[in-house]
Amino acid sequence: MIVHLWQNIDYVASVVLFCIGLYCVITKNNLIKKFIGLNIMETSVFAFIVALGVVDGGDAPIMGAGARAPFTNPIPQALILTGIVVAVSTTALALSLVIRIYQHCGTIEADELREME
Amino acid sequence: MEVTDIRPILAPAISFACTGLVFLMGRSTFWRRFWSLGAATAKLVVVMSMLPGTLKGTVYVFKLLDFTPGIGLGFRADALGMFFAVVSSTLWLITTIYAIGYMKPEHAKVRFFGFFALCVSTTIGIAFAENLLTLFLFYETLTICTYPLVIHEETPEAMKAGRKYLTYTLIGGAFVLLGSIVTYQMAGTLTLSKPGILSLSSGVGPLTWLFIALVAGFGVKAAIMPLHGWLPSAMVAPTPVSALLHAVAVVKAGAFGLLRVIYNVYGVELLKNLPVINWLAYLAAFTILAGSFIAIYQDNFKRRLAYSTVSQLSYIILGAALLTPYGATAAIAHIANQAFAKITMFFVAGSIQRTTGKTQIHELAGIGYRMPFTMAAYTVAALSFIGVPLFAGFVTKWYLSLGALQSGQWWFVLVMVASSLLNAAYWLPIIYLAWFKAPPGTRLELHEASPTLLLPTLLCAVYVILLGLTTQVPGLPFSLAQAAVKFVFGM
Amino acid sequence: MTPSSLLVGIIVVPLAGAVLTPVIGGKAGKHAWTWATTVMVATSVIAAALVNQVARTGPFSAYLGGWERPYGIELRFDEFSASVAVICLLGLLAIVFSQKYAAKELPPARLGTYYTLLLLNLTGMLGFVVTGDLFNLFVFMEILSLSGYALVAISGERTAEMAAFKYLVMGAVSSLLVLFAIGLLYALTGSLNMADISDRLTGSAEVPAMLALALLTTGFMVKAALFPLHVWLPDAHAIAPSPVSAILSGLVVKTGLLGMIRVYQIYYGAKVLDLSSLNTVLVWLGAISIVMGAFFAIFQEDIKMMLAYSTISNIGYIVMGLGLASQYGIIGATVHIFNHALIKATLFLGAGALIYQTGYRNLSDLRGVGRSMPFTTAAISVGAISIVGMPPTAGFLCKWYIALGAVQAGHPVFGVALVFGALFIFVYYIRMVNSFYFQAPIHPEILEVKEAPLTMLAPVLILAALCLAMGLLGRIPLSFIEPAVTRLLGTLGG
Amino acid sequence: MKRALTAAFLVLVSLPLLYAMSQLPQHGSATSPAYTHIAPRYLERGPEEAGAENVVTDVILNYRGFDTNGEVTVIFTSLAAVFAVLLAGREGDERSASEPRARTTPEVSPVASFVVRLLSPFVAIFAVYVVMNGHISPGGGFQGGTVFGALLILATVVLGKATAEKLQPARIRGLLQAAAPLTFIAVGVAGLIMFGDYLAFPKAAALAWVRTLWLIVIEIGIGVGGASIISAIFWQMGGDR
Repeated sequence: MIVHLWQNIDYVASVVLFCIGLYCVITKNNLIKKFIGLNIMETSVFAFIVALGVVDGGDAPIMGAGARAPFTNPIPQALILTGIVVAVSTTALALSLVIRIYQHCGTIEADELREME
Repeated sequence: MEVTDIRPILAPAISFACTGLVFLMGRSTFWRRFWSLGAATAKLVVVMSMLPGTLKGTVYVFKLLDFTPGIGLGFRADALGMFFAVVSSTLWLITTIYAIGYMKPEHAKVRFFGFFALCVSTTIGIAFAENLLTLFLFYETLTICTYPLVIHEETPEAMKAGRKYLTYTLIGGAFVLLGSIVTYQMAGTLTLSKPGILSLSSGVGPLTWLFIALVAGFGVKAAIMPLHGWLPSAMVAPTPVSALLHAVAVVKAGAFGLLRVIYNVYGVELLKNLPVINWLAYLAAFTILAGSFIAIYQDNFKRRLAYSTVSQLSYIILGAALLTPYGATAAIAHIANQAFAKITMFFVAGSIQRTTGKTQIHELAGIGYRMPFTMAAYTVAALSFIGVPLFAGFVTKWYLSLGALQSGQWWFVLVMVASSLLNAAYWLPIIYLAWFKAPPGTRLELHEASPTLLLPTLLCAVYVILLGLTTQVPGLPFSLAQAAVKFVFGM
Repeated sequence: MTPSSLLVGIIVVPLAGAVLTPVIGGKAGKHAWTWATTVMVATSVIAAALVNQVARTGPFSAYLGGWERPYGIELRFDEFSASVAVICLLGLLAIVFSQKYAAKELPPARLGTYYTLLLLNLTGMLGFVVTGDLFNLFVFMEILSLSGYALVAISGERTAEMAAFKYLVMGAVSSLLVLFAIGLLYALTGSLNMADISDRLTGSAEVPAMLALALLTTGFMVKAALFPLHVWLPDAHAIAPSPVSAILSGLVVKTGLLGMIRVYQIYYGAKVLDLSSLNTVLVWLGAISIVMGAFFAIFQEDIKMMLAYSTISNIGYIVMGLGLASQYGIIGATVHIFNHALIKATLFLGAGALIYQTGYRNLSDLRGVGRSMPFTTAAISVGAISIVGMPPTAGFLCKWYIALGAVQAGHPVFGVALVFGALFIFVYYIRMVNSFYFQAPIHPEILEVKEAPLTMLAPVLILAALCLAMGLLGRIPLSFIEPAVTRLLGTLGG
Repeated sequence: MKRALTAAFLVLVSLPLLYAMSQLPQHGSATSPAYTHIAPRYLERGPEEAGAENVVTDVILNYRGFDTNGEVTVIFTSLAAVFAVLLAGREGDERSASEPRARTTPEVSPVASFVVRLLSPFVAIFAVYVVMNGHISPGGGFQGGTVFGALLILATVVLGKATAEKLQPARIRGLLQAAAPLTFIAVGVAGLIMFGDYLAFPKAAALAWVRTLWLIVIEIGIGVGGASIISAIFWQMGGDR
């Protein structure tokens, strides 16, 4: 199993990142930090999926003069392009909410907000 | 012979339409009364028009629609259902007249008459239900639409009684639902058109548990002890409600449901193999006696009536649990016998309350001189309950005793005798108080209840006598009960 | 119109409507309501045509860009996708309802955006239920989630924004779980088309497949607010504007369950794993959800908060039905997805009408409102009776079917839990009915309140009528969904 | 305490995750299902049948164009969502939310102002280049749009919102923001009408230039929409102050 893990070390890295991100989401008190944690998680999933497309020795899948096989798998890259946009959009909304919460409450610490309720 | 006919659904539909009309136009007193009385009459006519056919053995069926693939909303007027339907629609008409008089000073009359009609609609639905699911549908609807009637006063006490009522009956309903589910899984059908749809192949254990669940479900409304707790508290409702719903519709719906379970879901032959049926008989016998004992100690008139109802309902259940033709005859006939006698009593209690404001029994001394006709009706009903020959109650006791002997369980005859004595112990003192114990020094003037209260009371008392004398009244032949028994026992 | 172009239309028409709303709606969203209503009417017509088509011919597909499976994106319309009809109906009614409601309750500047987001949300759901591609499913899930978060916050209240943030964080985490699982399934099969994944998953490594299943289930169950992943739901659904609550509670949480059905379709077909342990977990969680949702609801005074908790209970029903994995159970669960949407929309829109007219939202403050708003309260009562599962309403048949499913699956004890859980739910609905009709008003002026305006009353009454009709005519949805469930379980081999 | 529990929980969760990772097809292997199932067809035939030498562009705009259609909708949704949260709320909020605060914009140094004016045309040209070349090189609508959005943001910060807004006339701003989904819908419906499938491109070999043209049209739509939305979100968040 260790051998397999070592071979798939890219995937392992994304699992570790995922857990770090989730840790931040759960434990951080500051709403922005929470959201940074979420962004770390997003990044880890994107890294995982992009890593799926890697082929040893592969080149960017752009055909044209001088291109030569093997090419990396274009599908994960396309998916993650979409994924990144989704993540950015979520972030925009989250930050807007944080702005509003700060305007209303004067704080973005989760525990202080909870006390206000 | 089965005939497709619209009348089995027309009967509940008339009451249902009446509900709508009352809610729409009920703010006008005239239209409220017009629709209530009109619908009651129309429905009685519809039900009666099926009677000749039913006596000849015709079964009217009407399948409205399918709820689910396989189980439909079906109506089926067989002898047993007709018996129940005739009793309730006759009494609806009478009670409507009474209620118009009784409810004059009350609030929220639109709501009252609207839901009143809805309750009767669902009761007929129960009587004519073609399958267990349809029956359950109306059974639950009955629970819901009696709730506004129970809490009509909107006092904290009424709300509390309403909560208690809902708690008991809804839990009962849940048991019925569970029972129906298991029945459907075992039998693959829920139809009530056959004498028994389950078979022994499902195993004695599951069948026993299923039976317990169904009995618990229907037993709540039928007020078998220890499931009777809601009935006395629900007596806070206005008297016509207590009368119709708690002496006729609701409690009889439970008893009727039990009859359907025993005769149409399980079937007599199957139940003979299940020891649990004997326990049901013992429980019924216990309830007969215990209910009467408790009744003796009640001073509130309506509460005493309530416990008497608890006791009387178990006659029906005992009769059915004996699994003999005579027992069954008693059980079915008692639906009518108890209904007419008990409703007389409630009318009396209500009339006294409206006319004199008295609700406790010890206040009734000399009441017979003030309200002689009302108390005469009371006397008739009381004698019926005690089981004096020539009155309706005697018929039941006679057949029930025969049934007990037929099944070889003679000790139930002793229960009958004991019950008669107990009944005497709590009904006769009132007669004594009313007629023979004029409070000294006061002048008793004749102060009879208003005609709308008195007429229905007397009418019911006449019915009680007729049921006792000839075992039948116009439109409710004893042979109907016998036809149902013949079907059940395959005779 | 060919079936496939209809299938595209069900997504593209509301999408075009949504992106054009700011342009056509005018500066302050003056015409936005008219426009949004028009768009939803058109979409509903398409939905009706689609449902009619699937009833006649069975499932059909549209291949976008003309690329056949698995090279392009496939839109697949099966019986489960017939939920488009409910989505369109509820969307239309909620938008109609919003005309007066939003104008009063929302900041005027946000009015146009409100309709845009509603249409986007509906687009997202429509896409979610008709797509046959796993990644496309994710994209539509994000559209509906993102618009959902914003709709919760749109009233501009402080609490609304905090509820939206909570919703957003949990929603985003769950989306990531789903995306992670999509990645895993892609790694195992090399495909994103659900049918193709199902075919190719057979015989692949068990552990990653199991992990993907776990992640998908967890992700979708967060969206569906199954206990104990429900913490975001009550605030978000209670604080959102009522039409939004109706859509969120009626439809958006259901997308999690429909997503779960898609997962089942993949895994039942692939036969790569034994799903019985997952099913056991779901059944238990469902049972706990029923009880906990009902339990918390009892303590709520706020009418919308109470409705929000009852959603958790009902999600419990559905999850339990799915977890039972028997014919009746799954049929009941699926139909309850539709029926609960109708019921909950009745309740939330009705509650919205009460709040709009009276300004009160606590049960005790609303005492006596039954006399001044008889139609609205009657509709709410029908909804209440229905959600408790009293016959002859929509809620009953599902309860009947799921309980039957429990017996069929050999776990009658869950049937018992279900039936008695429903009683528990009754406890708090009877409080509501009592305060409407049978208790003396605390605020006497409530008796002077007028009945809700027609644009609010009509949707509520239509929905209440449907609650009754779906109870009496339950055969129609039940037999409609049956072939799909038979196919689903047929692939299970049992 | 909460931290320790969370950490322990996550370690516990990560174990099955890691185990599953070890069971996945080996990283970088050319025989994994991911590489052998669909990707080969894209790589082999993408340029001819989909219209772009950059196969990633083929995938996002043609093979899986509908995903991207959804994706631009997500961006549009995020704009609407930001509006929903930040547009003027109830009374009392107006001051903080939409109207500029009392303080004046800080003085911008002439150097910064000059540099931005000088660079702007180049940045703009670069953005257009990235958009137009998405089909043959890394880049495309999103990337180019983002560059252009960054330019708008830069202009806003340094030259003021009024200047930046000139590029997005208020009359058509709504259309510009919806440009990406609208372009997709237009191309998609055109495909539906002409070739029978939504988002279908001409299939004939001779029409390769049409395919490429359509790709560019979509890229431009995405670029315009992306830039408009990014700047609008920035303005709405109060970046113009």
